[in-house]
Amino acid sequence: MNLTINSRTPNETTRILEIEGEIDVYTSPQLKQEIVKLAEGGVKHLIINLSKVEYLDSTGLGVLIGGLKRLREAEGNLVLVGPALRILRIFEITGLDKIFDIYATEEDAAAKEGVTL
Amino acid sequence: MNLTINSRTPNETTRILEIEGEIDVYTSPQLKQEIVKLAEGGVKHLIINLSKVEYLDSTGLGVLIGGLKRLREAEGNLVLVGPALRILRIFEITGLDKIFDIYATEEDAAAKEGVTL
Amino acid sequence: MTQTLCDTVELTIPCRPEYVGVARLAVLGIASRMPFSYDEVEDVRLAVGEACTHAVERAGSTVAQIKIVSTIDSVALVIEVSDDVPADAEPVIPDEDAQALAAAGVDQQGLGALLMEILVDEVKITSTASGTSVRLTKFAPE
Amino acid sequence: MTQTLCDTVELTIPCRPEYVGVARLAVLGIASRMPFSYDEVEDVRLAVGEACTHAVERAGSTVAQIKIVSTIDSVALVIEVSDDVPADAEPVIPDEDAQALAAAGVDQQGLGALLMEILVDEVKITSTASGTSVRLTKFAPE
Ligand SMILES: Nc1ncnc2c1ncn2[C@@H]1O[C@H](COP(=O)(O)OP(=O)(O)O)[C@@H](O)[C@H]1O
Ligand SMILES: Nc1ncnc2c1ncn2[C@@H]1O[C@H](COP(=O)(O)OP(=O)(O)O)[C@@H](O)[C@H]1O
Repeated sequence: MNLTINSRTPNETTRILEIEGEIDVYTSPQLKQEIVKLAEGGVKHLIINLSKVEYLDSTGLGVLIGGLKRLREAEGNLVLVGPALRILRIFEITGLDKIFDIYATEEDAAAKEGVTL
Repeated sequence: MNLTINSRTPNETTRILEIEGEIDVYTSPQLKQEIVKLAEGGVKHLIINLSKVEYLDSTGLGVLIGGLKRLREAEGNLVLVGPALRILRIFEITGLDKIFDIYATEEDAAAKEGVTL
Repeated sequence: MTQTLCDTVELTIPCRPEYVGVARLAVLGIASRMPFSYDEVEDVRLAVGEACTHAVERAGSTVAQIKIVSTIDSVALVIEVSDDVPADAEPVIPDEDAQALAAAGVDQQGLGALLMEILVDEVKITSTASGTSVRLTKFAPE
Repeated sequence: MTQTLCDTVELTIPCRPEYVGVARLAVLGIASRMPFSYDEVEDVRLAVGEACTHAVERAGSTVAQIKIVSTIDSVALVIEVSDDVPADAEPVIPDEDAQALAAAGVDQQGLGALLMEILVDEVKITSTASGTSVRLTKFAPE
């Protein structure tokens, strides 16, 4: 029942957030805070690595959608990387896989989004 | 809440049981049945690999002690291999580490018990 | 009608975010008593998590409890998630989030309800003045 | 005396072997709410498992329930494991096992009680005609 957020800075307007643990009603405010802080600090490209996320609920989806909207308005993007099948399925059954860009690896994401890692 | 018992036969009177999961009041009868069956079938040396055991309670300890007594009466032995620190600690605080022979690897156990793997 | 033997597990937790994980862990153990696949167990866990989350969001900072009654028999697992949050309480979801979600064509509550609908076989929501109850049913395979 | 805010979690399970794991999972979540180390959380889980096991062994095939009430505050986690198995019920441990254990100088019930004593800070066992209650206390670090 913990969330760990590991942040890397490949360049000034890009951040990679590697998230580990459970994104739920208890932990998602922490993720939201981080995303808002980065967006307000001028980050345009947010690559969120979900490969170590074991649980994701509707509040987590809400936070990701909120971040996506924010960054697209700033002409950037929030993309997702490497969700486990179980987590990917949650995006699929809610139709959110059509709203988010979801990539297999961080390298894929960077290449398609045109940012250098 | 499952127990899987994987049995190997290095020679006629020796068995290696690799146990995976939780040994508790629900699953320990299954382990007991297996040990009794082997002892009655003439097995003298039982090497029990605990490295994949995540949980062990007093009923599990009871089953292991019962098996130990049975095999020692038959001039054999029941030895334990590779318990995680957490599991080893349970033997230590109950003083049972002085009753059981506990080895790091199956090879150690075989060498010390004089059986060929 | 034939009678079926059933087991009951009852859990009561504070209606607060940090306790939803306790409910999910207990439900993991309960659903494992059914002949469900790993995915089906996960489905039940997520559905119960969503029901609890809905209660927690409606409770806000008021003191409330969630009661989770699970009934296990050979036919189905039925889990009833009840809270004592007055039915007219509105979910405490920050406005900007709700707006972002609406702009994306979804609402978060709707997402929770949608997930429950998809993850289990039956969802029945009952609201009275004294609280809301969500009954989730997942049938055993075959 | 100062007052401390506390949270309460209640869990009721059938007094049968296959449900002890549900209690252990819930306790894992509950103990994680305390500032305990990983090892301390495991200690509490094992102690509660032993208390439940003792109830299950005394219940044998009679229908009974175990009620686990956890009280969480800044000072300690107190978990009370109560059953409704008459206090004169003898644990159903096969004779040969008991003998083997005795021959090795231990008794299995004694092992369970010993583990509880070592794993938590306080153990209080109360038996009445209507059931047994084990209260386990683990203090927060410092
Ligand atoms: N996760 C949930 N758990 C329990 N009840 C919910 C949940 N989400 C929505 N509800 C309830 O279900 C009803 C319909 O909700 P919702 O699907 O969000 O409505 P709408 O589709 O009109 O937005 C409402 O009474 C709402 O409170
Ligand atoms: N795991 C346990 N959980 C709850 N009560 C126990 C447990 N083990 C023993 N008891 C109770 O504690 C008391 C002392 O038990 P025990 O330590 O086994 O006694 P002795 O040391 O005399 O064998 C008895 O009332 C017994 O029923």
